[in-house]
Amino acid sequence: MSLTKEQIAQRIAKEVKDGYYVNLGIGIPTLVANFVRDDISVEFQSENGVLGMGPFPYEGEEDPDIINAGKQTITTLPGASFFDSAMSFSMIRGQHVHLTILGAMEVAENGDIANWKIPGKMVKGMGGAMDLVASAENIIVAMMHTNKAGDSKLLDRCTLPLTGVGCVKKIVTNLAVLEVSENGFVLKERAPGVSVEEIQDATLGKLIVEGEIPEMIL
Amino acid sequence: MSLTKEQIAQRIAKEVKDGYYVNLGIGIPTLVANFVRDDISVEFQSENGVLGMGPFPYEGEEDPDIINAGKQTITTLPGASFFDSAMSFSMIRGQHVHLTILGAMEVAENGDIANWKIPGKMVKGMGGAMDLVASAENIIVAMMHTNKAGDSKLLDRCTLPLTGVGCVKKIVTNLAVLEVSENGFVLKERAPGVSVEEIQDATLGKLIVEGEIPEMIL
Amino acid sequence: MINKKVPSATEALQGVRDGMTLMLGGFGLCGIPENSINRLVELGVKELTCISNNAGVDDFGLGLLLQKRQIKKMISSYVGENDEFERQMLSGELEVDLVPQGSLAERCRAAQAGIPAFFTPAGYGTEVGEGKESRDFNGKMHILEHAFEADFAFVKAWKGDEAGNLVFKGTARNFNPVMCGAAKITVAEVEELVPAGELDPNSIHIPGIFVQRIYQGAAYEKRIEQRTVRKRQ
Amino acid sequence: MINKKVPSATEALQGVRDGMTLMLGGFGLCGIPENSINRLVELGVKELTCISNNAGVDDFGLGLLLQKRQIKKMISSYVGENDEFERQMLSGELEVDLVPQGSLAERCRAAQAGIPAFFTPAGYGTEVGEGKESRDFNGKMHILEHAFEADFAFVKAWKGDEAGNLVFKGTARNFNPVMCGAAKITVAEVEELVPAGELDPNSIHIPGIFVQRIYQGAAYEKRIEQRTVRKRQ
Repeated sequence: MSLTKEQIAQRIAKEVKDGYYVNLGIGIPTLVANFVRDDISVEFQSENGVLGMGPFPYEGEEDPDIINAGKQTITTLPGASFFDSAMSFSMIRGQHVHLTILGAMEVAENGDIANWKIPGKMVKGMGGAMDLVASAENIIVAMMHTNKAGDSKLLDRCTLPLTGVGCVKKIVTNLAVLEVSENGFVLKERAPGVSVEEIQDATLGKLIVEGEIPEMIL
Repeated sequence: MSLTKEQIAQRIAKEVKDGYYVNLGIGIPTLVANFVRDDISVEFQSENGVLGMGPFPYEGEEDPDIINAGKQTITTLPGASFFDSAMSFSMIRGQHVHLTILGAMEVAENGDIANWKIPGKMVKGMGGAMDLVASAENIIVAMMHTNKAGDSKLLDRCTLPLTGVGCVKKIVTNLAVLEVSENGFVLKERAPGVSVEEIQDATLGKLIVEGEIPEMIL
Repeated sequence: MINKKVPSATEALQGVRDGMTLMLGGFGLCGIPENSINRLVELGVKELTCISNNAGVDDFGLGLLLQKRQIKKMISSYVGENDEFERQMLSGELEVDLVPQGSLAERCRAAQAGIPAFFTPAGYGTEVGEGKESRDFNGKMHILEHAFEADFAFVKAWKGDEAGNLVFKGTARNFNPVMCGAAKITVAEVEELVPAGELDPNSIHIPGIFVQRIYQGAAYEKRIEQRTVRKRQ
Repeated sequence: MINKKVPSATEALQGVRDGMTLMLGGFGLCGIPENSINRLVELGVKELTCISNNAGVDDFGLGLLLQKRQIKKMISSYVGENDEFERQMLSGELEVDLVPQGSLAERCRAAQAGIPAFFTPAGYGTEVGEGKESRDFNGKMHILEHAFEADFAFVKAWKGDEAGNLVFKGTARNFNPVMCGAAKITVAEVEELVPAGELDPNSIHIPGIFVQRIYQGAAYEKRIEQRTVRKRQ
């Protein structure tokens, strides 16, 4: 049974380690914050200029001057700080942020990622995604294994305009956990009840299956 | 009669205009602050990280955390600010400082300046001088016309290692006010009682004398 | 103290003309120079090139300038949330140059700092890197990006003093500080304008040297783009 | 909140070894990491390369490391005021790389910001520019300067919290902020270490993400290099 978006986030939360500064993209990645173990210390960075984000404010306590990169009103936790956009991207480009979690339209077996532009459709822009993927040492892509048309999003080569080259290290989808190796996507875990064959069928890029593939533990 | 160092500073102070941010080097330039008209608004920047420098502190009020680029204890005026070294040189390199006044060992008729190194002698370093001369739109050199050996410091070509190329616009010495043009040093003013011939004798680089040269008014 | 205070947006925007390149602070609708934008609408200047992370919404922020067809070109990182923008872009009326957000910030900061160009990994191997010089540093490819050039920068701060010193609040800081001093003339509007000496010199985000004109904004709507809250238990 | 607090300089300097490259904040004797320097002397690590605007005086600051011949190379903008320095430099024991002050600061900041290289006009046409790539931008020549690489950065702040957030005081700020996050490990010593949440998030000069270890300095001498005063009238 394939994972829900919440479950994808839940599985990714296990990749968040004590002491990590983490940048979460919009969509599934945002949900990861809800599942991080509370016995570890993690700080969330938002590229519009805040470190140490907390939960949404209580009704009536929204401050228009305190938002996240999704333009949502937020709160901050003790130890938080605000800074300008240049310093924010110093954190990202300078690899001070340990982990970037973001969505994608396509990922290629060489680690290329496309998540910002569909030719012929309205292009909203890349925001901070190109800086994030080009800089982060540790990028996890959170996405559905296939698109709405049922086509695989894990390809031998991206067909859409790229966001970054050779940068994705790990992918968590509704079907599987995969790592990007020199030779292709290495299948590491299956969603509970999902077979290797189902994953193979949904993967257009080269899938490497070595030995027994365990089911994920959420 | 040639000018004293104080008088050189006094003459240069006339070049400081209302609304100017000014960086003063060590030595004669530092004295300029004492002679700026008090009916104009000027702010002094020190490259170690302060804008809006005031006078020295009263005895007993020295703060080791508040110094200028000469490492002297100072005070600040209302409207002052402190900032880091990168931002300080953003002000300088970004040409936000309007006027830089500094000393020199040699100036060449093409505007080259040498003021940081004498081969064979202990070299202390250029400090911020190379950034200042390479960046400033408006540089005035304050110096004696000749060195202690009596040799001219206004040359056709610098003999010492350069601090910057083609950057000096104006020179105020104990003998004269000169501007650097494409063709050489243009004599603009004489120190009171100093003749054009005396200035010519003390100038090794090409001196351009056009028309009557007025005496400076201090 | 060099006094930068002007009475209002009218004086602050003196000299803005058709065809100019403007920088405008803010992220989304947060920290945008509301009063300067309103004045730009009043002035009716046209053919503007605007460097701004976003393009506002239909009826607020830069959307107001788009409604009146005052913008020729946008240089931004993200431009959703705006139907009029989309219409003008798809019809070819509006030119759009999309720049990665970090490069956008750094290109402003480079202009402020007198750095004409710098290398960044962002955009290498993508459309953004096409036609740009690229180079390997420590085994990683980078592209050369250039400082922006602009005529006016319009920024919004929380507090400011007559010397032009600025203090920002929360994430309304964003692009505002990096645009100060990045254009020929920087105009700051503030929620509260105080006499010189009232701001702690240690806590000033942008020293007045980067600001040519400062004025107190007449009013601030501070519209929230995505109101997200949690229920009290 | 990620806790960066360590009990003392002993723990903060764990891992410092012979031959490493260190960044040290401060301008003259103002804002130098006194406690970390003292600990470096105690550790007796040798063959150090030190990136620091100045080299202290004979018996204070980096002069203490020079006295014990712990420094192999200095990368600085100005190194007067120190007889032992002069002796070692003239005898060839000490290697010295002189860098314009603004380039020194920007090369630190570039390391912090993940910018591998940038163009600056400083030093063009001088010894500093020799052997470096140069290029014309807008009719002015610039040279390409590279980000520093360092193992440890030692900085000193006025206040800090357990999350590693730093606030500096007066001109003791200088090079300290630009070195934070510019080395593999940044060690901050502070005059006052407070719990997370006590510093205003709006007034933090350096967010804790740039700092790996923070400790309260045991004592501060804060020696004044040039005491200049005026008489009371």
